[in-house]
Amino acid sequence: MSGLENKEMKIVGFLCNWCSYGGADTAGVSRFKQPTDLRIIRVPCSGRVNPLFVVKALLNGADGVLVSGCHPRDCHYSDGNFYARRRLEMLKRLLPFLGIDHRRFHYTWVSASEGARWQQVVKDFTEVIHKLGPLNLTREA
Amino acid sequence: MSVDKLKDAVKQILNEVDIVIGYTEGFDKVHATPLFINTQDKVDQLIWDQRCVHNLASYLPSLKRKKVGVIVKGCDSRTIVQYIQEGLINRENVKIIGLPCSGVISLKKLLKAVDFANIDDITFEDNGNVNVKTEKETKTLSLMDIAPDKCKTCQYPTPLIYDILIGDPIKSDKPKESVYEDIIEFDKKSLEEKLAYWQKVFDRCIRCYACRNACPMCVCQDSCIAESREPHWISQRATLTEKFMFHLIHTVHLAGRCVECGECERACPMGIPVNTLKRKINLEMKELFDYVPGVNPDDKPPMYTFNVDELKIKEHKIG
Amino acid sequence: MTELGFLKKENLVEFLKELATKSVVYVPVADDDVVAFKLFQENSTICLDRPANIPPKTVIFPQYETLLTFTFSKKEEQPDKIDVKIQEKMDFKDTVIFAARPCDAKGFTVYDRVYKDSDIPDPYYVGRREKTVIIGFSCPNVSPGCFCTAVGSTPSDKEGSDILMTEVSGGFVLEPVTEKGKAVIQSKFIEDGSKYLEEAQKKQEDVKNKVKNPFKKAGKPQISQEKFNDDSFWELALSKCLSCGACTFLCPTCYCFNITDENKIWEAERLRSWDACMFPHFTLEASGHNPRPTKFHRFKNRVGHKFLYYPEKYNGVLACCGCGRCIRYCPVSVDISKVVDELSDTNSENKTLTSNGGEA
Amino acid sequence: MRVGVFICHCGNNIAGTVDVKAVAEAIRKIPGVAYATTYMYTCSEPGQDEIKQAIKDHNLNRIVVAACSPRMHELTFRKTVEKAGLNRYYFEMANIREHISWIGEDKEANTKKAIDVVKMAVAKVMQDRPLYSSSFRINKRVLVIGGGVAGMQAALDCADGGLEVVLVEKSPSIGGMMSRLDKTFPTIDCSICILGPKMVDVAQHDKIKLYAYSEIDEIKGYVGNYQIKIRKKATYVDWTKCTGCGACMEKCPSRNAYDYFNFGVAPTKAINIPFPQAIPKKAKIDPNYCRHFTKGKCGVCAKICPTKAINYEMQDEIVTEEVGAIIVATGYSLLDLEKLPEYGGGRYPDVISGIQYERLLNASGPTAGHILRPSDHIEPKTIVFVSCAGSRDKSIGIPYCSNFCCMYIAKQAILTKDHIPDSQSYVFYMDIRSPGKGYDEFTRRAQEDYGVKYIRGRVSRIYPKGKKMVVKGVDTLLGSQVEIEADLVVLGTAVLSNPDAAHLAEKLHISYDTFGFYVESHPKLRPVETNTSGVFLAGACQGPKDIPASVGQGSAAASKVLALFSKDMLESDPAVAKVDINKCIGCLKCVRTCPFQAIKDKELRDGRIVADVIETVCAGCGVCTSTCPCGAIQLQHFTDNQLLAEVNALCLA
Repeated sequence: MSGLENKEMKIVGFLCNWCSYGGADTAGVSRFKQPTDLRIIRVPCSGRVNPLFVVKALLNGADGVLVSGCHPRDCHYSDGNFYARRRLEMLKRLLPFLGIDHRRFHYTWVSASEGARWQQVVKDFTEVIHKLGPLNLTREA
Repeated sequence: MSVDKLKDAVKQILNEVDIVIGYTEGFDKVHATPLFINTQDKVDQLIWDQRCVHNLASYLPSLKRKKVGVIVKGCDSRTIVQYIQEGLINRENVKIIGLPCSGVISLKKLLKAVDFANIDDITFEDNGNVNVKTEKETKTLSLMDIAPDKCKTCQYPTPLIYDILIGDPIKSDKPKESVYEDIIEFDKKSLEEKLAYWQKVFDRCIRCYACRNACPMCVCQDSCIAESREPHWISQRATLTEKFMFHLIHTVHLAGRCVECGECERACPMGIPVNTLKRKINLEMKELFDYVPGVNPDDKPPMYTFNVDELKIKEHKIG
Repeated sequence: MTELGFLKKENLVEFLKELATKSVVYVPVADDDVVAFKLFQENSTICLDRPANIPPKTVIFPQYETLLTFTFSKKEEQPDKIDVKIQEKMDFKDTVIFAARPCDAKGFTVYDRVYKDSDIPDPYYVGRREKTVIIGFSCPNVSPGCFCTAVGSTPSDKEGSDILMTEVSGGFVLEPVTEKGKAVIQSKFIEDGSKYLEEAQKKQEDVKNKVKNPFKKAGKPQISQEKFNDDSFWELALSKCLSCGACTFLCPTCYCFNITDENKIWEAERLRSWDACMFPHFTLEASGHNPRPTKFHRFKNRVGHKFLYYPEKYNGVLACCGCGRCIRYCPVSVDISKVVDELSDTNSENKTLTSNGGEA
Repeated sequence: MRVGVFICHCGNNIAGTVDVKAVAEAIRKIPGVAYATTYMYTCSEPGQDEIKQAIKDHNLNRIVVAACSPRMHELTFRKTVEKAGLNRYYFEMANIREHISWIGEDKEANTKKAIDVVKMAVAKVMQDRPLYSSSFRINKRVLVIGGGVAGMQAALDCADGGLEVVLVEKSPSIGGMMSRLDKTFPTIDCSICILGPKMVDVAQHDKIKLYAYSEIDEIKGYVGNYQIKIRKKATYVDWTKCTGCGACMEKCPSRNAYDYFNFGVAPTKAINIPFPQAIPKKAKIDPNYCRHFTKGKCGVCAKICPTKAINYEMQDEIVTEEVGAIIVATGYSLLDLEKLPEYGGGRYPDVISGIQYERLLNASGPTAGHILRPSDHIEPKTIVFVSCAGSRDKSIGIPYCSNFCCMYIAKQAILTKDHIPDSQSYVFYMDIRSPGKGYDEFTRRAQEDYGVKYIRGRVSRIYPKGKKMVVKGVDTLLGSQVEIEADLVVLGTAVLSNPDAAHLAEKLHISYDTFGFYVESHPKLRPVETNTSGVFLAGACQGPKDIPASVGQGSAAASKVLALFSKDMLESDPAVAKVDINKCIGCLKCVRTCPFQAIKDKELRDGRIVADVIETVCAGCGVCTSTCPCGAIQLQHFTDNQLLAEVNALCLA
């Protein structure tokens, strides 16, 4: 399986249980084909995603991080994604200052019914990360 | 302003509070050090000049249950405003003595200016000249050349909040746009240059947590996640990865809360520009939410609130 | 051992390059005005005119080290049985610390009593210590906060160094202190240095006289038990303390550590990392109880350890070499020498200090 | 730690594109995994038995199932491990079907991904802690939002089951869309004749409390204990006094008020009772038309009212009701004619919508059941029906089928022939969708017995020509252009969600799709549940549906509530936030950000202030956990360490 080591990028996705995880399920049910690099971590709400999870992943070997929640106003917990939006935007703007390409981190909103949209997000994001190549922030193995 | 007026004020306040925090002479001629005054006889140890660099407001949360008087410069007063925003102090338990300030010294810059020679004496003139005597020479420097960066772009020379103001208010003559000029300039570098810079400076970190403990907004102190295993965000390895992680924890926790007093980098024994990342976020907070930390006690820190419609946050395209 | 050597200034880099062929060489390097001991490279900006921000203790007592690694493996047919292979990480290389200040070199002797010459030596410390040659560098000047002479040392103290190096016009006089040190100066770059002896001694004396003694009374400070155990003293003296670890981490004589295990799926490691008695976690117990709950208790321990407990255990020797870093780099200028002076017993006579910081 | 891992083939669904054996082998090597196997259908009864047996045989204490989405079967397997004696939170699911086997074509890559994902689940399960529910009392009252046929059915079934029901209807009368219909397909029975008695039942049921002309202002609480603020909108008529005699309506001088009930087919009075069978049968003033409000003088109704019920000073009133469950039955709305400019919608009076035509057909409608075209009140002879007017049209953002238009158009064409025997109806259609019982026969009858001409094709344009409307279209079966000069055109306008559906969804914390229809918990297996426990759906608010389906869902939702309320106590979800009081520094940022006000400050004995979670109010979003700087408040089952374990398993290992 070593042939894949270089072909695949390490992409971590944090998906809220109610919308985006469901959207990824919908994409699966609809057999919408996607690249295989992404690994999904299920969280209750995008508001649960501390920006530090993104930092942690990027520092420890992820090449890209994707966060997806319910569309604004549609949060299962009513306000969670509003907090997420502010905090993730803050991080998105900080990354280039640290010397990390902002494209390596994307946050978006995908509802449980948007299987096709999810497919597109995964395709596009994976493509971008492949273009950017591997990330090694701290010169450590 | 004569220090006598300050002493008189402190003497008076001492009748109402348990402690007054001010400055006194440090271990040598260039260092001042915080002074905790609990009796009238200590008042005479008070000093006030350009060596009074410390942000004394930082002590307030740990003294929350006491009545405390505190001496603040303009920059320090933002700390108190931010504490009020976040409900971290009881305003009625604090007596604030405000001192308008036209700049303090940066020890690091001063030492560099005299080639790290031992300084035997230092005096300050009203015109902004600083006379330094070392074993090799006597030198006159301009205060602004050896002042911390924050003083060079200071927007708040007069405290924003106080119970007693000693001395005449000073208006800032520094252009507003100058505050983040360095940040904007740094950001123009290539990603590779920026990353290499942070790798270099963070690699020096010894994780002594001086930056954290000196930071007025790092109120977690004993509960900091940099040292806990539950949650276990970070190991005790002193690798660049973990040092990076620690500084980003500090940065993210300070997002939209940093009052830019610069205590973190002043405290750092390894010369790491710890405040820069937080100031970058502040620049973004201003742009996104028109928010400046520590200015208006009624503001809400932007990371703990939201607007249903965020006018400035546009949905990002991938790539 | 008086075969004095002399190294011409212009040969310094060549000498170090030669050393670096045989050993790992650490030199004080200035970067953004911060001086720290780093691996020698030809283009290193070696800084000798002021003490490093952080002492070279990092070389022998690193900020963190992996003591052991655990590797897990399983047999196919017995998935519920895990085999653990434990491997110690003890491959230490020949090392040279170049231009350690005498106080920094002396600091290692404080460690030695605990980690090397005790009943249970610490193999990691001993391993590194024995493979390390310390080239001390007699201080060319004094720095703010220095008080080595007050704790029984001098800016040209040889204790702890294998060679003592003193700057004179045109180069450095190298005085071997140990056999290890002697071996190091067997180099084509080292000439006979006896003619520079006088100049070197004069320089050492000059600098020594500039060191300030912060103590009111001469001799070894005797701490009054009564004052030491008075809580109100600490509360007043230490109100300003931020409880950070700058003083301990920069201290050449602080040697406390923490041990943590870090797990990954297939392997784990046991780490040793610096710890500081200034941190609340240092004494936090599993129950949640903390016997040193406040910064006052913690600073009291720091002073106590250096000026009472360590001397009690090691023949009166102080665990402070007077380098002044804790004073110089304290964000709020807490001054340990002032604290000790205030604690000292005004009624009893001070004992004379010996050169190793012990009592006569 | 003895983790057992079960990798499901899901027949060929997973095993087809993931080498499940290879996954099991790789996972078996992980320290702490004591057992790893594959199974054909892990969710089947024998599959679950296999897990239980393995727990016993191999002394397993944590379980990972790699199969479909946890949204599908997490609960199933939690129950399985619980039956085997483990805490139900010692379980994790790795989604290797929806997220892997169904979306990736490369078996090698899929297998590698599956190994990673299972590894992450194993890492998480090792961090899992046992959690225990506590129980709390249920308030056995139910709120039904919407008094259409679905909501009425739900309310009646709940009330008959012994529950107290609060029924809130935003318009002045219950009855909904069905009360506007003339006849119903495929039986052609009178709509109000079958609905009327149900409306009366609702009104007279002693367990049902009806709030008509009222809306939901605020919803607080959680399953079992909701507090609802209901806004009783001002009617300017004291309904405790109004007898519904209608005298005011007769004498009201303002004759041009918009008739919401009749969809504007004809004007009504500023004070009116919407229709004769209205329940409650009470008058209401429309202040947009009432002269007292628009001109500042009139007062005719106040003078004429025999019970002195008129009150021009009336204000909205807020009342609070406490309930334990909510049924949402808010129905649908219809596409505005104006949104169809190519059909002349809104511009030509003789292009009307199906629901307007329904009112023309209705004996109690504005034309007393005579079909008179709006422009000149002449009986039309040629009538064109256009189905899919807006529906199935991506270009205007309505890609879906509106479900029942095909059927009501057939019904209206039949009724047209009954009303005007010498008339000729044409129906333009895309496909005839008539899958219900007796439905297809019904559309055939329209064509065969009533001579309705069905033309398969879309209408491109409708424009006036003299007194006629020219309908230009194409007959795709014949492949020719068609042009019909019609007297009246009826558009089967698209069914939309309610304009304020999203607004209500936000109050309910339920999700809705792109079109504003509420999203059910599972499209097949949980059609009336939402993802918010305690909130159920009925009728067209979930998507366009006809009367039998709406009634069916009303009853289904009621049965769900009755099942929920069959216990006295509910178990709380233990996956809520928890505070470590030794770590908490009392900054109370969590209190500030909690969307549910579920965190309060608490003073400890030593005077320290810490945060305190009200477990039953906490919904488990975790905003507090990502807010807390010192990690003192942790959302159970999604703690920092649990999520970090997943990140580390992927990134570090």
